[in-house]
Amino acid sequence: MTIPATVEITPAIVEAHGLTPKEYNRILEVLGRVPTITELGVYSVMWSEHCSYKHTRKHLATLPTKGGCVLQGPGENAGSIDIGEGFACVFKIESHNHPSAVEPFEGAATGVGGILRDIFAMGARPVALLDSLRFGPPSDPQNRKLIQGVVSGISFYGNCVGVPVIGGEFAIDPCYSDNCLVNVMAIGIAKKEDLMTAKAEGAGNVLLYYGNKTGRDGIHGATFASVELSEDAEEDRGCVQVGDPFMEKKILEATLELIASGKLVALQDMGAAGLVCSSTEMASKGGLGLHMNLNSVPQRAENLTAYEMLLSESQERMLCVIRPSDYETVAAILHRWDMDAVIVGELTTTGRFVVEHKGVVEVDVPLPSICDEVPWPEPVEPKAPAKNWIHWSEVDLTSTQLDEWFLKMVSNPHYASKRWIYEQYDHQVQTNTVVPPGLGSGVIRLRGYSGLLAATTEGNGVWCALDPYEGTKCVTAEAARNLVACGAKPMAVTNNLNFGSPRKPEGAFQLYEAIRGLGDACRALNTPVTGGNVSLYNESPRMAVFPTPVIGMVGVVENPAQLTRSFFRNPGDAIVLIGPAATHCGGSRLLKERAKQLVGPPLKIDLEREKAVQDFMLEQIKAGRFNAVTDIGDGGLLMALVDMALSGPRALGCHVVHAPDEDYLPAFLSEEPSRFIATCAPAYLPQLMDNSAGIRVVQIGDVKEDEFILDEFLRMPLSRLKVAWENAGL
Amino acid sequence: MRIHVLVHLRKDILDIQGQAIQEALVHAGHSVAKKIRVGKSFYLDVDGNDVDAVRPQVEELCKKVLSNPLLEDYSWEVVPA
Amino acid sequence: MRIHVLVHLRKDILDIQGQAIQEALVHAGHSVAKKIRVGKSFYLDVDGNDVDAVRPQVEELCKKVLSNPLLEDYSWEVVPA
Amino acid sequence: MSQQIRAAVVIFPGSNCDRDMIHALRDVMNFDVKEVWHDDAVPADVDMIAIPGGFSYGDYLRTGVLASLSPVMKSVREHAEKGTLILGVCNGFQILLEAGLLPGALRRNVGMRFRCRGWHLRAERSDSPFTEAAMLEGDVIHLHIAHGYGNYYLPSDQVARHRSQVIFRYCDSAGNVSPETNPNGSLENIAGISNERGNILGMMPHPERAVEHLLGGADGLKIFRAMEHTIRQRVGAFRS
Ligand SMILES: Nc1ncnc2c1ncn2[C@@H]1O[C@H](COP(=O)(O)OP(=O)(O)O)[C@@H](O)[C@H]1O
Ligand SMILES: [Mg+2]
Repeated sequence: MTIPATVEITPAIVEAHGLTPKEYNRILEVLGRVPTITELGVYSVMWSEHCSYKHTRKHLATLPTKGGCVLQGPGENAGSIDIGEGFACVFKIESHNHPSAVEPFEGAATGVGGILRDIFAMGARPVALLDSLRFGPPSDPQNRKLIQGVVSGISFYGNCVGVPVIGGEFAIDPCYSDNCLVNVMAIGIAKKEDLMTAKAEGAGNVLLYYGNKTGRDGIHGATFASVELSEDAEEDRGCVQVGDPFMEKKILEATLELIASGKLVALQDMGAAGLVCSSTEMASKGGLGLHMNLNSVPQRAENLTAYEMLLSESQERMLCVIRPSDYETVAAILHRWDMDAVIVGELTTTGRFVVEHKGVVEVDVPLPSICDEVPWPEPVEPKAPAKNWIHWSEVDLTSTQLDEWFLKMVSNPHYASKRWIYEQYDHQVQTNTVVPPGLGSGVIRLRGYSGLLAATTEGNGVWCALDPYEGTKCVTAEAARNLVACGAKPMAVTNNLNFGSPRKPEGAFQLYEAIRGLGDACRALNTPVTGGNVSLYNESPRMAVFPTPVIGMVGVVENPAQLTRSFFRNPGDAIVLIGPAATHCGGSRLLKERAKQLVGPPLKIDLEREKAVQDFMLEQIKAGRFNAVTDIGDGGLLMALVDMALSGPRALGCHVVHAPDEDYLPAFLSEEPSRFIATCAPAYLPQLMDNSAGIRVVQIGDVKEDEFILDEFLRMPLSRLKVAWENAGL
Repeated sequence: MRIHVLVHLRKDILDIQGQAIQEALVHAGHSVAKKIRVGKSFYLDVDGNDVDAVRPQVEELCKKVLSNPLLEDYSWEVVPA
Repeated sequence: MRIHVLVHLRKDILDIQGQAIQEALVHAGHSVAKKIRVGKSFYLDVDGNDVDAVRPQVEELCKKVLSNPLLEDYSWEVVPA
Repeated sequence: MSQQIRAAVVIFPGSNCDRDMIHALRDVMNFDVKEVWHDDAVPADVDMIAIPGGFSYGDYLRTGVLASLSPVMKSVREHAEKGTLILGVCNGFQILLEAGLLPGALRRNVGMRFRCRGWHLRAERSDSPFTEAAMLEGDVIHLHIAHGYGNYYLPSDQVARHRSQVIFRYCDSAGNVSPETNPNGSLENIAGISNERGNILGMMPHPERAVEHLLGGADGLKIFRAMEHTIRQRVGAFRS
């Protein structure tokens, strides 16, 4: 795609830019004239959903974003928290759903690149990645291709840059067949005093461009990320960006060197909507104007127009603000890393965004109008979807050979071992990984820090499809339980809202209810939201994705000795269930797989009780009571036991019966919140069961050598289970 | 019948790899190449001897699998086996 | 002068990548290629027009850098720029 | 107090295990570590050189080849001739092969995928500078592999000649070497091999990642300790 320098602005062109008539009229009003094609391009990307958050901004404002540990809430490239001893933990999650659907390898690879730049743009060295992936069933070759492409794209990029993947998720549901979800979370560590900002200061200071050259790739990616994928997504290849992790690695090292030199006033990566978005956002944060000259922008393709240079989403590019007198020092560092370092603009006090190219003024607009003055879309009246589930007791299991069904589920890639995925990721590089992927939360040590850092991502489309408000609360609580299970205190949250169209009443309902749930859960769990990302329009003419908020959470294990593992360790240990009794099987994905439709009732959570159970668990873990802990979530007690049995270095079995105060099916399948399962030396049982916090603790079995026995209905050699679980890779 | 397919980056796209290789070579004293472009070469063994019969399939293969049309051009010809 | 270099795995070495592509293709319904061998293609821009003058340097480049003689064969020719 | 061992860690653009190697040698082994940039030269007085893993030059052209041509390699070659101990890990191994300092070549993993996983290795020699006094022949150690191009290859007519230079083979926990215990298709399960003289070792698994129990094992230390032992013996030999 090439865009000529001058184009007549017709209604068709306006529409092709994704601008509504109302938005276009607003542009005419602001400018008092017809925009140039370049200006039209600028408004269209800056007012796209991706950059303007026009459908969510007001709702996101209700989230708790301040509090004890928060150093930087939403609004910068990434959020950050104070984890003590002078360290800041910087983290954020980003989606690359649409690009991955079109070109899985490059889409996922550049997704990793983008989120890493957000982290080091804050001044932090990236120390960990987590990937949260959702696809349609791999029985469809198209989905298989997507899955393999995405995993190898993440592997290619992350391995080369040298950031370990320490965790993530992999979920399958038909609702993701047309819109896969590829969310990547990155974590960085900085000394508190080294944290950077994207807020430009000082009129007369200059904008310096470094990193890769600019090409035509990815033009209109941001606009493209905000519309429903058309039937022929394959034809959209022209919008896909390509990644160069070798350059990213050099930029990373050069950036950290620049920051250490103390010469940067502000720093920003060029992500969605490229040069125009990164430059104007920095100026806007500082309340300044900006005068750019594109003549010196390093180009990798010939004869780029101003339009193309401003909107290009070529990867691995950075923009910083420096004092003009520091140019030599800064350029010397960049040249040592074989990188262009060119001045492309100057901060002004005019409040205008002016762009010159080859002597022609291509853009001259009020800067705030593109950053903050997107016209609010016509409100859509949210409407709850009609009841979309059957009651769990209606699911017919009578005709089922239970052990066959169970083995089939264990070898379903959704539940089976994910080793085939994380084995493709270098999860060890940097030599900090204490708990690698596949064993609950990922845990790393930080050199010079006395504790350990734990992180997890969690999403559950099924729960949220049943009730987005309660479902999102449950997902958030579940993320916190993941951390608590390893002995970490949950600290703060980043989130990725993956939804369908907010222009439809049901879509709007799901989105806003989920945000409300997220806020309530984070307040109750005392885990403020430091940032996130919104991905809307994940729907096709055939289907929309389940509302799928993905929660990324970080926590701290204060003392490495308190780190608790998630797998059976000693035959003879008692297995205990902690938390309220299960009462139903609503929300079960296992039963949904069988019924081929959602199974209710929706999960509900008592957040106060959740917090009480988590606090109790942390106390007991600190006291060294448990040999292994995991929480109960997707797949219920059944799949929790499978994981505990098989994921450790040595597989161990168990003999478990249903709790006396629970019914048979809920006991094993319920995904109700606030529940943990743990193993301990039998000697600790009396203290645990008779605890002063009034938390229900029930012994349900013991760890065995090599048989897997569940009550009356299942008894099989561990080796059989292991084969089913381990050999389901793609 | 043997078909030889060449896939190279489109002319207007900077060949990052080629450039990096060229610079490293000059550095190392191999200065004969002033510019290097890197691409892929494929030999396909195909049944029969009728080019026209397989042309659509070879085209499709080149376009959809062996090259990425966003970035790359391809060309192919029949060569002696 | 433009020189085109082709580098392919030696015939006696299993082409893992070619085989993997071929299998994936059959899986995806592209069955035209019975066998695929994957290699690299380089275009070198070289000063002057005298092949014999640069021959030693090009040979050296091919042998020492562009190919790994343990694994690969190369061939080159002058092509129109 | 005996003198600190002097080590150089060579860094290329795209190296990403350099910091890990430096950490292992400096913080854990207490060596005096110099970081040497790709366009610099390794100082003449170092006792050992480590070439760490990563994706030097983005793995462009062939993994390791561009790094093998960079200026620093001249001094690495000089050290190789002098008998300085040189350890190349992962991409560092690939670089040493491309530089012609070790026999063979590394190809794409069978299975075409990058693999990161703990693996057992059997020591094949107890008298190599990289195993001496730390491992007996047949000893099994546990390290991690993390590579996409670790499939070791030697032309069949060279295998016999170099077989005695093999230092590590992939195996299971009991030391059995078989196709089932081969993670990447390597010829004869070869994970690490040295030059004829024995002072250079290239290996795909990462000893620098196994130096602390907190991170799941410390078998990598055995290799560094063997190197330290060798170096100290040599120094002793010179003095006496
Ligand atoms: N779901 C969310 N919850 C809270 N904050 C959010 C969410 N989505 C986006 N944000 C915040 O809005 C700001 C803008 O996000 P974004 O445009 O994605 O930044 P960038 O372009 O740097 O990736 C960021 O600070 C981000 O953290
Ligand atoms: Mg950003």
